[in-house]
Amino acid sequence: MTTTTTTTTAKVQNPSYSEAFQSGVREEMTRNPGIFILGTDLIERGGHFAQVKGIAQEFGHERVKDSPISEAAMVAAGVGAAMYGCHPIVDLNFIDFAFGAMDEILNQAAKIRFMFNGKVPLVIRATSGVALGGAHHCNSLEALFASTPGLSVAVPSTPMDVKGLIKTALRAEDPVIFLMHKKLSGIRGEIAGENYFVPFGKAKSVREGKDAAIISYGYSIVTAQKAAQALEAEGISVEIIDLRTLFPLDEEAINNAVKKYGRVVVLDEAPVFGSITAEIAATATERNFSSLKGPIVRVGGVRAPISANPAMADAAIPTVASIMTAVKKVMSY
Amino acid sequence: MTTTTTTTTAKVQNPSYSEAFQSGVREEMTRNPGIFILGTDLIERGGHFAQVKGIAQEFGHERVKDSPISEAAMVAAGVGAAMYGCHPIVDLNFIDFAFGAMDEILNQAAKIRFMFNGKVPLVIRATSGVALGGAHHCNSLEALFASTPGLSVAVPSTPMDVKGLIKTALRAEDPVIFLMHKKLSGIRGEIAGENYFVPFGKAKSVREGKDAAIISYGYSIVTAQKAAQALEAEGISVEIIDLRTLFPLDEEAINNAVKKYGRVVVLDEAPVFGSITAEIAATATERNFSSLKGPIVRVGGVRAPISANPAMADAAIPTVASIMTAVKKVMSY
Amino acid sequence: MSIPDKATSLALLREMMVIRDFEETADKLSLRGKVSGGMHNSSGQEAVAVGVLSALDKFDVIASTHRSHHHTLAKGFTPREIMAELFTRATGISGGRGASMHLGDVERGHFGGNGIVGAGVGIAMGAALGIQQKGDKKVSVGFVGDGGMNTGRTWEAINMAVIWKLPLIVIVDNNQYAVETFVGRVTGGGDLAKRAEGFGMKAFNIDGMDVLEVRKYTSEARARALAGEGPTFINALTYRYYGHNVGEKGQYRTLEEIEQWRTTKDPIDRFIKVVLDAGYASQAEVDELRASVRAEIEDAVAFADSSPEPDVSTIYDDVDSGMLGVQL
Amino acid sequence: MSIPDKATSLALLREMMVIRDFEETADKLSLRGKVSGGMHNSSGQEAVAVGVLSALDKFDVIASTHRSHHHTLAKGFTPREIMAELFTRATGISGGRGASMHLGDVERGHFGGNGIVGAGVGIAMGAALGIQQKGDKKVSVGFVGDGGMNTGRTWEAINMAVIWKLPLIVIVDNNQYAVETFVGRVTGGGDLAKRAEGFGMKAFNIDGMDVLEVRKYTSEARARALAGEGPTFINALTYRYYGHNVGEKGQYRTLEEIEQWRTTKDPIDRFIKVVLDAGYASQAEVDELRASVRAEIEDAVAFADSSPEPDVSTIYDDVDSGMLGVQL
Ligand SMILES: Cc1ncc(C[n+]2csc(CCOP(=O)(O)OP(=O)(O)O)c2C)c(N)n1
Ligand SMILES: Cc1ncc(C[n+]2csc(CCOP(=O)(O)OP(=O)(O)O)c2C)c(N)n1
Ligand SMILES: [Mg+2]
Ligand SMILES: [Mg+2]
Repeated sequence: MTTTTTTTTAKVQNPSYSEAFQSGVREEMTRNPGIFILGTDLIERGGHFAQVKGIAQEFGHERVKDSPISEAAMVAAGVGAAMYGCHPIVDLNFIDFAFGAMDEILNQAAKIRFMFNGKVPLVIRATSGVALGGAHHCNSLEALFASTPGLSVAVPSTPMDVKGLIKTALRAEDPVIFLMHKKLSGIRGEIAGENYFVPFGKAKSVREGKDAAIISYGYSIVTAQKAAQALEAEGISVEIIDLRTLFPLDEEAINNAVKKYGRVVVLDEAPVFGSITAEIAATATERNFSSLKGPIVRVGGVRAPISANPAMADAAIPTVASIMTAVKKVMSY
Repeated sequence: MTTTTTTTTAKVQNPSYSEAFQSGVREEMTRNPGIFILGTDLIERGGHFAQVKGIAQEFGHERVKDSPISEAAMVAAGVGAAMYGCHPIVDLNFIDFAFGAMDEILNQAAKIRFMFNGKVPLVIRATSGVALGGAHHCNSLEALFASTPGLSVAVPSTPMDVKGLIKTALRAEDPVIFLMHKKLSGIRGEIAGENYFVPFGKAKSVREGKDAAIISYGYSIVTAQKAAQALEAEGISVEIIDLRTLFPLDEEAINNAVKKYGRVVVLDEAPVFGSITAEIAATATERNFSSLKGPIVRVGGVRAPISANPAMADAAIPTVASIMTAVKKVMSY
Repeated sequence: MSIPDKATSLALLREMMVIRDFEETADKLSLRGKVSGGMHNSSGQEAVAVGVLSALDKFDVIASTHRSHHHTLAKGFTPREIMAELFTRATGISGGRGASMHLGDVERGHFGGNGIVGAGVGIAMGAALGIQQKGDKKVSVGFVGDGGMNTGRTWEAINMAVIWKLPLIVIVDNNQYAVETFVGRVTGGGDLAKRAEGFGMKAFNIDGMDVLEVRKYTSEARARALAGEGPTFINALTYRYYGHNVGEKGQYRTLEEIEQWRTTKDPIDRFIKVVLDAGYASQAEVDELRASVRAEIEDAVAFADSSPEPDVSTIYDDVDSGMLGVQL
Repeated sequence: MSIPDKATSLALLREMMVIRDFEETADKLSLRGKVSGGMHNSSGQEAVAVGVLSALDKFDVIASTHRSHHHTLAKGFTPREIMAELFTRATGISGGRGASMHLGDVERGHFGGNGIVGAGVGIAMGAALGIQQKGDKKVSVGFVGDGGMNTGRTWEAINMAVIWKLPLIVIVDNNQYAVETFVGRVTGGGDLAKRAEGFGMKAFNIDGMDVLEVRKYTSEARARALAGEGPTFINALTYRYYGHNVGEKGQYRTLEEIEQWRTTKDPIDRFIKVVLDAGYASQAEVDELRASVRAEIEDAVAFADSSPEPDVSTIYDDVDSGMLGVQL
């Protein structure tokens, strides 16, 4: 696990989460002519979240390609081009649209290295997470991708990590699912320069604590921070660990947290049944049973599709209150 | 949880796993004219596992439809017809082919009741499990389906349960993923008569024990039985619980096993990271921490695609030896 | 094109006006933050919705897209229940769970708007299979945008409908853009009817700005479907006046292009002329019609605004029936 | 059809003989349990594989289907490494991990057989995009069966290749059956070239039992692709002599139909006649050729049989590169 202290070579002024992505991609595209991007509405619009804004203008239309609405072909295009030696970024817009390309992702891209000794240097970028937009645009597929052998999954929660992780992804040879949370699109923060890379499988402690740990990622880190602040006021000091990637998982950081506190909450907005919190809690418990003061508590979403009604959508995922309850529960051991 | 004692009204002579499916489907098709079956190669061939052999001849080609290789359209056909008031059985042949219909299954079928107050009485049947056939035909998707709100998942391990579960599925209003393990295709056993139904969410104890419990389903039950026999010889007596459905899960049966033994192994052939064993172990631990003598131990598949080489395929999933090791581990607490 | 009787013609006109007024009103409300998650405005595409739906029976089934207000209004749902849904209120057609993109009511033959491009045609095809299985005398209509023409499963569904001779009508609500992408830039071959013919489907490219033409082709398709002659594909060329989603502008088309379509091809203006020419109404009567529409939409807004929010505790409800867990 | 020079013609003939002998030998071995998980026999379809691959350069890329022995042999892989793969031995083309369905070697331009119907065309299209991106002078060929013509993503890939003018050739290895399903029963429209033309792709229906015809159309397609004129679709009508999977028979076609194709259209018999007529070889020389092929296949069997099993402990290897975890 790395610490919160960030390397800050050649800082860019307070960029947004999307601009951090642009920045990392631009640097790597300059360096590696094999990188190109394909997706819907990328050239003019720069993507639905401005994640590639200006890149077509800078690198040309051959390296930023507007695609028809053909998710299977988009991913297949990326897979074939990656096998051929390029490093494509397939932008699926919303991760929900990956449903149309599941064979390409889970059955092809993930397995080619194992089966045919071929490399598949491919980034599949998409916006993820529960927000407004209703049931078809709020699927939580993190656990699915993370549990597929051959895939790695990045889930950055800050501009710094967005840039650091996309740059690492673009230097490796593997298919990476790169998930950027909708509700983080607007956030701003520091990013580092050209030589800052975040390795996969290294969590980051984003808040120090004395009593218990919350392990989470993505937008949930924001909610966790609020809960931790409120708990601080009540005298409970919680560390927050941002996993940053879901595969590989930083098992060392997880084990250390269990060992240090014996009181751990795992937090995710996916419906709790079968979410990545299950994997984290089960493995951490199996490895560190005797360090636990009581069971790891999981906080997650409800088992229901997400409604478009804002209050219903909010109620379907963890709240500051539900996180506080969970922490108090582990503190009660 | 129900006991092993089976209701045996009007027994059929030692039918196979596939014949049990036929039997249940025939009875329900006779009763309900809204049931029809669609899939590839069903009419002449009776499906790749003879699972619907003879049904087209008996009920006519309108009620058993041979489909083109169009998994998305096959499931969509089932979804739309179900919404209209039929009760289709979409036979996907191998569950791996569901990758081509993921939006239809996970984003549409699963959510329509919630979104539009419509019923989706739909069975999606497929053959599942790790066997020969290589990486593209051995995906373990149980956890994915079970963790999708709106779907239920049946994973019978005996002819009796195949028939009892398919009959229940064909009486309800919900989308059901009905998974029949390849390696069980050939097994034979008793089935019950017309009025025998297995409810979803009721596990079955298939072996009594005194010391520990193995919780599992599908073909793993066969391997677990062998391991239990070998352990018996070493003086360890293990109960085996067959979950029969993965959603709903029989939480009561799971909790009772934890409470009774404090020593539990959860077994599944899916790659262990993110498999349904994670959900079972995490929830059971959270609910029954103080009853546990030590951590629940999970036994699962390796994180790799499945090879076609038989020895490699076998080594990728739990063996009698690995199950015995896990049981001995929980016995060491 | 022969013109229907007076009552029918005025009903067609009024329905198009309802859609236009609804959309422009909702658009403004959306900009003011009243509509949860934005909305897809169908202004300009009224003739497709009204032409198709007026040729159907009320028991026929439709499945729609993310841009579905016009289809839903034309199917006979009230502005009240749709506006309330945009406001995600309990009185909305989907109980506030769906907002703009997810209008639907299975019981009333609306198999749903859809957040996923291309999904609606498959569901409509399935409904057509259900109709065939039950031997009912109905048709099912699947709407799809020009963008959805490049989604593979649309063609799977089309093929299936052909080989099984299903009572399906596929309507391409072809407004020529998918978000900011011009259809001609991403659509190999270009001639959509020819694509469908390649799959053996009877197929037509028609003027989607002419309500009577749309109505006529749909009627004929329906008759064929009822006669067991199988499915029809209708590519209705139309135009979207507003941005893809509310508030969006973009540089992907010129203001002149928009102006050109609005001023020379507007489906409502064109049909008003037909109605005036036929002597079915005076200009004053047309104005009156418009005023009555205005009042109806204002009423819908008031209704939506005063409707209760859904009960948040219901987020767990209706996920499944619970029947599977019952021992029979 | 003009006939190529003697050396080329004899090479074509020999390659077809290699495939036939390989398949019939492997089929028998499979029935004896030597081949893990069965195999898909391509006997009858030799002209498609040899016609296509002989028109390509060795650096061109292919992606294939579940029925891929013939494509792989024709691409220049040895009977030894393919037979060894069928036996799932360490010396097999995929190291024993793949068996019959998963022959592939990315380094050598074979982007894999595939367990999933329709997947290969997309991957080949992606390779064509890679070729275009790099500005290389190569083409990519995607094979697909008649069954894969009803898989939506095949058409997504075709559309994408058209709009981006990719150097792709789609070959429909059309043996008229998908397992037990006759193509005419599930394929709306029936004319596959017309389907592809609907997507704007240059398309041909050709005789897939005539190796020279296949070779000619492929050559021309390749030249067009290299000239930047975009993709071509070639539907090669052929026939599968054996069951879908090894040992399968079924009632879905008559013995007469099989006999009819074998006796009147067999690609090898037909081409032997061409070679004899051209005076390129005597009957004795043809027999000699066949004998040399026989020896080569027997050698492949012996090689496979004596090859080591893969090391079981390698099941964890090559899942990913490990590079993502490295701090750069
Ligand atoms: C499978 C899928 N891919 C992408 C999107 C994002 N998206 C929503 S609407 C849209 C454009 C659709 O264009 P078209 O089908 O022409 O319908 P229109 O918006 O013009 O009515 C896109 C790309 C989506 N909803 N679903
Ligand atoms: C997506 C998918 N659906 C179904 C199957 C099962 N399956 C394997 S081969 C086959 C028939 C394929 O027919 P075709 O494309 O004509 O190829 P052929 O076997 O004739 O070479 C089917 C249905 C599969 N492998 N993948
Ligand atoms: Mg459009
Ligand atoms: Mg075929």
